[in-house]
Amino acid sequence: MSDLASLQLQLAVGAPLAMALLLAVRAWRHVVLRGVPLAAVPALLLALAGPVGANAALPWLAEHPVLELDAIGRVFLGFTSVLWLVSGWYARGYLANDAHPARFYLFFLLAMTGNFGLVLAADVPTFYAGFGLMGLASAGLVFHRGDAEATRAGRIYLALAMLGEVLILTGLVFLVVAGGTTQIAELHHGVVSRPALLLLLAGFGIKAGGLTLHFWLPLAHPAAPVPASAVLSGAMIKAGLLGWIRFLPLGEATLPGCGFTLLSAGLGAAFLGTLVGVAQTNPKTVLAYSSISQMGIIMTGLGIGALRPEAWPVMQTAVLIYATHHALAKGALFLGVGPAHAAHTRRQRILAGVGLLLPALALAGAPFTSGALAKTGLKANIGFLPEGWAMALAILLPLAAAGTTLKMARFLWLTWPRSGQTTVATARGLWLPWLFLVAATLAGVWLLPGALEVLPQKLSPEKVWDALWPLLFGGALAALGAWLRRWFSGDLSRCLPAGDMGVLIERLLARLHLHRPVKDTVHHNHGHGLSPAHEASPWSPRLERAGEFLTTLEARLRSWPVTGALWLLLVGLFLVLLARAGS
Amino acid sequence: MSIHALTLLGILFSSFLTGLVIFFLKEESHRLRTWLNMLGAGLKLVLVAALLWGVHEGKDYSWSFEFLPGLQLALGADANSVLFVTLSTVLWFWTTLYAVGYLEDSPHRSRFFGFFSLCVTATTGIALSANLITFLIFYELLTVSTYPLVVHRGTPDALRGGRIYLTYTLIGGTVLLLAVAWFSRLAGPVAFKERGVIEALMATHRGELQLLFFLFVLGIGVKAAIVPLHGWLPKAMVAPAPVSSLLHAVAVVKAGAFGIVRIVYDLYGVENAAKLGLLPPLAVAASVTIIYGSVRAVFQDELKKRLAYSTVSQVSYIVLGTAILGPLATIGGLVHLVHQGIMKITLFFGAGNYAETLGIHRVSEMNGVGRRMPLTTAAFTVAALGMIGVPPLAGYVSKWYLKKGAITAGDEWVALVLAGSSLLNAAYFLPILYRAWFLAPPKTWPREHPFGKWETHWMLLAAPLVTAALVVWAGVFAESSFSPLAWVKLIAAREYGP
Amino acid sequence: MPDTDHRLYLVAGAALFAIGFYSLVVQTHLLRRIMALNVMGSGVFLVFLTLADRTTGSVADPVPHAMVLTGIVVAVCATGLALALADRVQAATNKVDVDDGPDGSQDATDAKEARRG
Amino acid sequence: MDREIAMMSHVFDWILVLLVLALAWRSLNDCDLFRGVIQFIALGLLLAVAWLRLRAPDVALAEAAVGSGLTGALILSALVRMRQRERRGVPASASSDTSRTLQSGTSNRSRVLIGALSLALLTALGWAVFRFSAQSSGLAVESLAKLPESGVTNPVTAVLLNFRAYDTLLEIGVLLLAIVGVWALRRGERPGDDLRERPLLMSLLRLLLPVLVLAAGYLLWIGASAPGGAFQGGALLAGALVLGLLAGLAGRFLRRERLLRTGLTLGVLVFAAAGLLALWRTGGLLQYPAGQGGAWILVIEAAALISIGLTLGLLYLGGRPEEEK
Amino acid sequence: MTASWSFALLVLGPLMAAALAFVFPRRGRGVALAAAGITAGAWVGLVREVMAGGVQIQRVGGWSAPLGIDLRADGLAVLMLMVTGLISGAVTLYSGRYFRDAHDLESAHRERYFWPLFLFLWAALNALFLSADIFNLYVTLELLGFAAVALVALAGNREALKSAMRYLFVSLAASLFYLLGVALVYGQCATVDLTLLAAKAQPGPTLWVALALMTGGLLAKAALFPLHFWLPPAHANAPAPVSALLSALVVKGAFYILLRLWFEAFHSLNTPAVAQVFGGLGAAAILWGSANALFQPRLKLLVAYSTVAQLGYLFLLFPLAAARDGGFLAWSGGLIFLAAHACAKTAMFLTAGNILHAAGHDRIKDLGGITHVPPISTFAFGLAGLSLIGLPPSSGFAGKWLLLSASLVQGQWWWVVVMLVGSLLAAAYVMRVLTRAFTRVPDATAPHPIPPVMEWTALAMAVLAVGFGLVARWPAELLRVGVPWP
Repeated sequence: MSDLASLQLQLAVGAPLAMALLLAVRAWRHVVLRGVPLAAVPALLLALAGPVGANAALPWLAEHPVLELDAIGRVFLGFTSVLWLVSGWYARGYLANDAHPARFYLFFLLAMTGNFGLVLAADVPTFYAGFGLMGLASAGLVFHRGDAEATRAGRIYLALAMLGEVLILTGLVFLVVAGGTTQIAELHHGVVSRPALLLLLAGFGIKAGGLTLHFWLPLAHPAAPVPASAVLSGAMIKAGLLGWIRFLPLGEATLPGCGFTLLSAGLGAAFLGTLVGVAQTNPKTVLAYSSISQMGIIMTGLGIGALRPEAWPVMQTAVLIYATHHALAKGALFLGVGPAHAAHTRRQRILAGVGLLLPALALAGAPFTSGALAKTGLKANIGFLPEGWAMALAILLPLAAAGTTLKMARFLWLTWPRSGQTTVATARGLWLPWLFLVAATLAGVWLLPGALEVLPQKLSPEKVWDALWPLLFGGALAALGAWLRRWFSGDLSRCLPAGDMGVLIERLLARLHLHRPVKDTVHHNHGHGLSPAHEASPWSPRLERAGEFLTTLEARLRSWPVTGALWLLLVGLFLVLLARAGS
Repeated sequence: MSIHALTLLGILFSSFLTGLVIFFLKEESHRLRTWLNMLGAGLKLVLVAALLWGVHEGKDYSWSFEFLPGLQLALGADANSVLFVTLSTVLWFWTTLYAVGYLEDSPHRSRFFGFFSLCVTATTGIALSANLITFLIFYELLTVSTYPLVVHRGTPDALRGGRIYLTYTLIGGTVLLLAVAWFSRLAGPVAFKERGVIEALMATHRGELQLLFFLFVLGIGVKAAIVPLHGWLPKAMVAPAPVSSLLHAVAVVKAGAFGIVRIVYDLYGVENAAKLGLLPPLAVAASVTIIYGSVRAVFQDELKKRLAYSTVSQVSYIVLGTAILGPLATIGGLVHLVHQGIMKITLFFGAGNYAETLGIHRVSEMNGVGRRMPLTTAAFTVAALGMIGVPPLAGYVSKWYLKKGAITAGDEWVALVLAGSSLLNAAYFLPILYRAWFLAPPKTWPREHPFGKWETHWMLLAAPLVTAALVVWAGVFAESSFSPLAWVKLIAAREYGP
Repeated sequence: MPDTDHRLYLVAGAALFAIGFYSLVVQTHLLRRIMALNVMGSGVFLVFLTLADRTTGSVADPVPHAMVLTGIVVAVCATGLALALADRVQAATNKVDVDDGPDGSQDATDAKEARRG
Repeated sequence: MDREIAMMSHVFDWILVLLVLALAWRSLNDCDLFRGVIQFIALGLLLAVAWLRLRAPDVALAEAAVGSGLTGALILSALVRMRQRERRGVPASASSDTSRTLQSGTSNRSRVLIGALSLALLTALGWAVFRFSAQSSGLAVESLAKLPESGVTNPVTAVLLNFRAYDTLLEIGVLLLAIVGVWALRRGERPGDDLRERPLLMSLLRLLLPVLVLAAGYLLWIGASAPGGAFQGGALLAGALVLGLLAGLAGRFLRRERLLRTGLTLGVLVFAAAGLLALWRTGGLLQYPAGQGGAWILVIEAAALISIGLTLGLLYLGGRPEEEK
Repeated sequence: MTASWSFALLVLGPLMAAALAFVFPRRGRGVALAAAGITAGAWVGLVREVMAGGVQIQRVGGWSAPLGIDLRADGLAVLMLMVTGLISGAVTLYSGRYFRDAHDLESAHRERYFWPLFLFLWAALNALFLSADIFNLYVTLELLGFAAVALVALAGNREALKSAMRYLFVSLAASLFYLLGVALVYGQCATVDLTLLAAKAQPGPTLWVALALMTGGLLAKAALFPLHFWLPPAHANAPAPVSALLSALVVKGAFYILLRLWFEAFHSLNTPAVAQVFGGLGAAAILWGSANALFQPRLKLLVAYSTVAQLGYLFLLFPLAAARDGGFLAWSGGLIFLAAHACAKTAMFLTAGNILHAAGHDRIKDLGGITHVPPISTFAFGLAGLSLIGLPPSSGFAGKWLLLSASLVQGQWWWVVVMLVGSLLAAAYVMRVLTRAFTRVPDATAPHPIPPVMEWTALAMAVLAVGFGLVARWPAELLRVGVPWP
């Protein structure tokens, strides 16, 4: 079992890497371009059929096993591989007439390798290697369009990604030192020191779009091409989540400080997302903000797990379900933007509309959808919280759901396929992968192991009402907003720009003129030609004067009277010394 | 004169003799000169390989010659020196190849390659020196042999750079001379020994030893470009690319770092140094350098100046490694000695290629250079990512061990410093990569040299690619039995005992 | 010879030496300086021969005599060489001293002008 | 009786010393250089008297002939040459006329300083000199004891050519070096007005020159036993040569350059050869074989005489005899 | 037996050669080469004797010390003879070609008179280093002085003649000071032999005055700081080989006599205070010489002032060598430094000669791009500079290292500071010239070709200046023979 399984593991990570390297060889390039989606297939097969507990060790790399598939890994691998497969497939069509497809696919495949690597990592170095690779490669994706907005977004994304990586590495080192081993499984025996906890929280918080560290997300995701933003929002954002799950000692120790930070940050992110998201005009930015709020909700789940270690096993399944649901739904929505813009015929428009509506509803947590399932999972465990928090959460979570519904309405309003759209892009290759993803969103969540037990409670009437009233309330708010829209035509997004805090930071840096806007001026250097050897006097003026003084003094020494006098003085000096010593 | 002594002398004289012969070659005899260069480098490589294998088998290599009553010129090959000599020999081979290609039609090449070989002789001398006085002798020889290289072009600013370089290094040399004289007065003629030679003196001469350590660090710090003393490094960037790569990756700066390693491990012994309370200030100095170097690098528009400041900070990683008690940090420091060498030399080869082929010297001119010279830029990218510490490249390995060592030794702030500096590394390397790959190239390059089939002269291309491969090999195969990391673990084991 | 006379001659020798040195330093004319050197020499020889004359026997100590003879010959050689050189100096510089101005300022101007030139 | 003689000699000494010091001061600080030179020559003669007074006849002879005679002649001829060049060269503007004012060029302030310091030097010397013991035989006893072995009876010649022969060898070397130096520096010109037109003087010279040569030979011979010797003989020979030059008789002789150079180097070569020969014979440098001291000394002295005479004579010429080819 | 032949040939060889060179002017070079051969042979014989049998004494004329003159050869004398031989040999080779170059009558005359004067100088030096009699030292000093003055005047230009005149006056006055001192010493101790004086000399006003006078005279001849004014113009304006001889050897002669007086004859009078004064004057010389060297417009003036500076190092020997522990360390260090300086200075002056020969001038400012001119000479100048600065592999370093350790052992740390500052200043003025080698002047005038023998002799001396450091152990052993104090 072991060598077949380890082969599968190696293939899952190796396939995209091998294809990325093949891209460099000009002869193989066109073959790879066509086969990009296949790169994710081994990972998907592994996720679906792979034996749990299989591990692969690369002897020349390190003695102990490097890759391993465990329960959590399987779930993450599942939705991640689906997303990468669909995006790859979608990208083939989307980038048909792009200027630099090879460069995009190179970064796409490298990011995929990194993602799978970190999910399957068994030891800290491999995890960090995957994390780093994914971070940098995804930056390439953000930069891909190359216009000013993409460059700005890319730079911020890169800066934050690097900061995150560095914090994580330092935190991991603390863990490894405390734990005495680099195997993730055995890491938690030692107690996690305060600085390590802080570092890991902040590091993964950046990736997962934690409250104050999220401002790169609304800039980066929209700037990237659609398939890239789908993967960014869907799969890569979850890496932060996976990091927390793997490295924070959830379920082993009560972490009051960490728990409360997660709870408050999560709730803050949820409401901030709604507030700013609604004001946006670009649909992808709206989706980005919705990701922030969704991740906020997941963070609350983690917070509960940190506060009540005994609640963690249950919470874990709820979090996993929620993560899968959000990944697939968000992916579907992002991919839907393309076909929605390009829908010509009425039939296409209806299909696009339905395609968008279903994931939106799921996301909003409409009953009988994966969203509802995920939300009930979360709500069911609120009981574990100390009473004050339980009460607050009971109210705030539905409100958050309402906020999400509001954002979904806004998104649908912006992307609803209107008649008479004349877009040049023929979304020929986009429909199929998108629809496949929509179907996966609807069906996928139910396949998860723990999901089915939750189903029976779902059907009771009060549960249905619980899921429904936030939806209605959100819809009412949306209608109110649309109505107000007619009087108040100002563009809200100017006063609430995308990337809110990021803009503030940029202005601050500009004032300190640390952050030089990208200058493209080309200075013509004077080359290393023969600049005339103008002989500036080698000495600075002060030294020159000292030279003058010395020469005159020397000349005076040269005169006979002075020399004669000095001579006799010298003889006298020696005489005196001899006499004094002798007597 | 056993075979072992002959190997040592062979290593030293293979470059020295070729250097002398080249000095007197006429300018036009290109072929002979190139042949001689390559022969010298090749011979040295073979001998070093033999040495490496010998030391691995535990054979003892030593040679000594008493040139003054009570003063010995002694060469020896312990684990530390083999590490440095292997690094410098391998990189020298490729730098020579590169230099031959780079200086294709410039004047004074006999003089250049003469001093070039002298410089490497001095470096190998430093590596192989077994006692303090020999170290000092080769240390000064290095200063003298690198000066003509720095001012090779003869332009006024080259001369100014040279003058500044000399002022720093000569003053440093004088301070070192004072320290060596004083130390040998205290401890008699001093041979480098595994755990230092000052146990006896610890009790009586505490104050004096501390002052001496300060003098040593001051003297050697000039070459190791520790912050207050680093002024010459960016100024020495006026030298031609092979020289700056030699200076930065292999010879001068490494000699400085190796000097500090020698002082801390083989003269004082790291436990004694800790007992004397010498390591924290050294660690602080190194950290200040790391941060300062990186911050300055971010704002340099000239590519070579940026690389120079990055060297200032990278070398202090090694010093930081030595300044933290514990085998892990030592491993981190020493392995970075090798990794920084191969990474930095690749960067400089790249910079040299850009300057030579496209005539660009500034980062702002590097738009779309990846498209015009994909292979060089690929090598440059690998090295840059390595410097940032992206796994699985070489830089990551050394930073990993440094951080682990720092944390085990209990000074967390060092880990934060390393984190901060990796960030800053990214801050000044990633924009370059971004420009190279993502921005469109300008219509015409400032001074383009078409080199036929390949993107640039084949020699100029081969060198960076090989060193880039080395970077990847040192990183990926770090854990394997035959890699710089493995050798460094051997050193750490010997230093810290069973 | 009562010793008072020796002291007289010894002091005279010392005086000659002092006068000679004084003139050598103060006088600038080449010939005066050459004569001053001869006078200093005579002073030394006077001291030498007076010390030789302190023998109790009938004959004075011959060793100093030989030394003084050698000294005289060396002195005359010195004078010959000095005069020839002085003549060449006057021919080359049209001046009869090598002092270049009252306090050797001449050389300072030379040096400065050389540096500027 | 001897008390009066002592008192008389005491007065004589005082007079002599005062005269010497006065002449010395005047010769060097006299405003007129010509008068200074004359006083310098007088000083030389008085010193010769002093050497006699101090029982040093050999030195007195040398001093009279070489110290004052030849040196005086040299300086006088140099003075004449300088005055001629001054008149020919820049008229009266820049260069200070040697004859006119005592323009010593050094400011008074420094003159006083140097004067004070010289006085201090004098007192120091006085202090040292006063400490000398009245009676001290120095090396007189040893030298007189070893005189018989030296091969000559005149102690000074014994010291010069046997006991401290090495000094004398080097000294003759100095002589040769001086003449080589002078020849390297200048081309000698014949003395100006040719005395040939003056019959009276020429007849005197024709009589005087052979006598001088004869006297030089006599002095050489007598040196072994009485005051005299190579240096004194040489000085006379030089005098003869100078007179010859003045009379223009030596023209032919000066043109035979190779002979002239051999004559000049004869002293050094013979002395050195004798030294090496002695070394070969007896194993000690300049150690004459037992008993033959006198003969060796005579040979060496003869060669030295010729060289010294020629050298001192040609020094008066002040340069190379004539333009080499 | 062979020792006495060595003594004889070492002195009489060059002396007779000088006479012959004067008699046969056109064959001067041949005679000089023969003399060099004879001297070298004699020296080898002497060294073997000295190493085997310790101090060799030769009673000239068979008379024992007080009456006769003794020639003595101990470690110090043999080392000085070696240095003289090496430098004179190099100058012989160099001058063979140096004077032949110009074809006008003037240089032919110069060449004819160079050889006798040079051989006289060599004979004087050999006699000086061998003599153990202070009056004989006077005669050798005079011989040395006259030869040096005549050689300086040989250059014939205005500056050379003026500096030669000034040099002659100082030299004669100094010799008379020395002679008066000898007279007083003879009056007091009735002997002029160094070894006997060591026994007889007791402190007293006469000997104090005598020693003060002799030291005053010798300091003027050795051109130590306050009395150095005559040296730079003389050494700078003389022909190149002559300046080399003057800087490397002539000034060292006076220093050698001072060592003999203060460490042998009158060591009982030597006190720490006096030694510190010597050291102080040396330090002043180092700083003053180097500072002035930095601002000299002409290369030869720069090298001459560097001599004034480096002499200062030698005088540091007095305070350091007198002490008991570390005394021999300083003694050997100082003398190895003397030898190193001699070789380095010769190389520098010969190179300056080459550059003057090639570029037609030696104004440092306009020496740009001299690489087109004599690459070998520039390299030689660089190597010599290395030894002058005292950078490690060179012999200058070996000397300085011993002096440094001695001053550290004895705790006189202020000499360390002086030495280090001196080295830095030396580096400054050497680099001032060397940077010219690297400036690239577009319109460098075509250089006048230099005869190879002149370049290779300069390079040989430079290599010796550096290489000598590696074999410095042997002279250190040699100096142990007959070291003045136990």
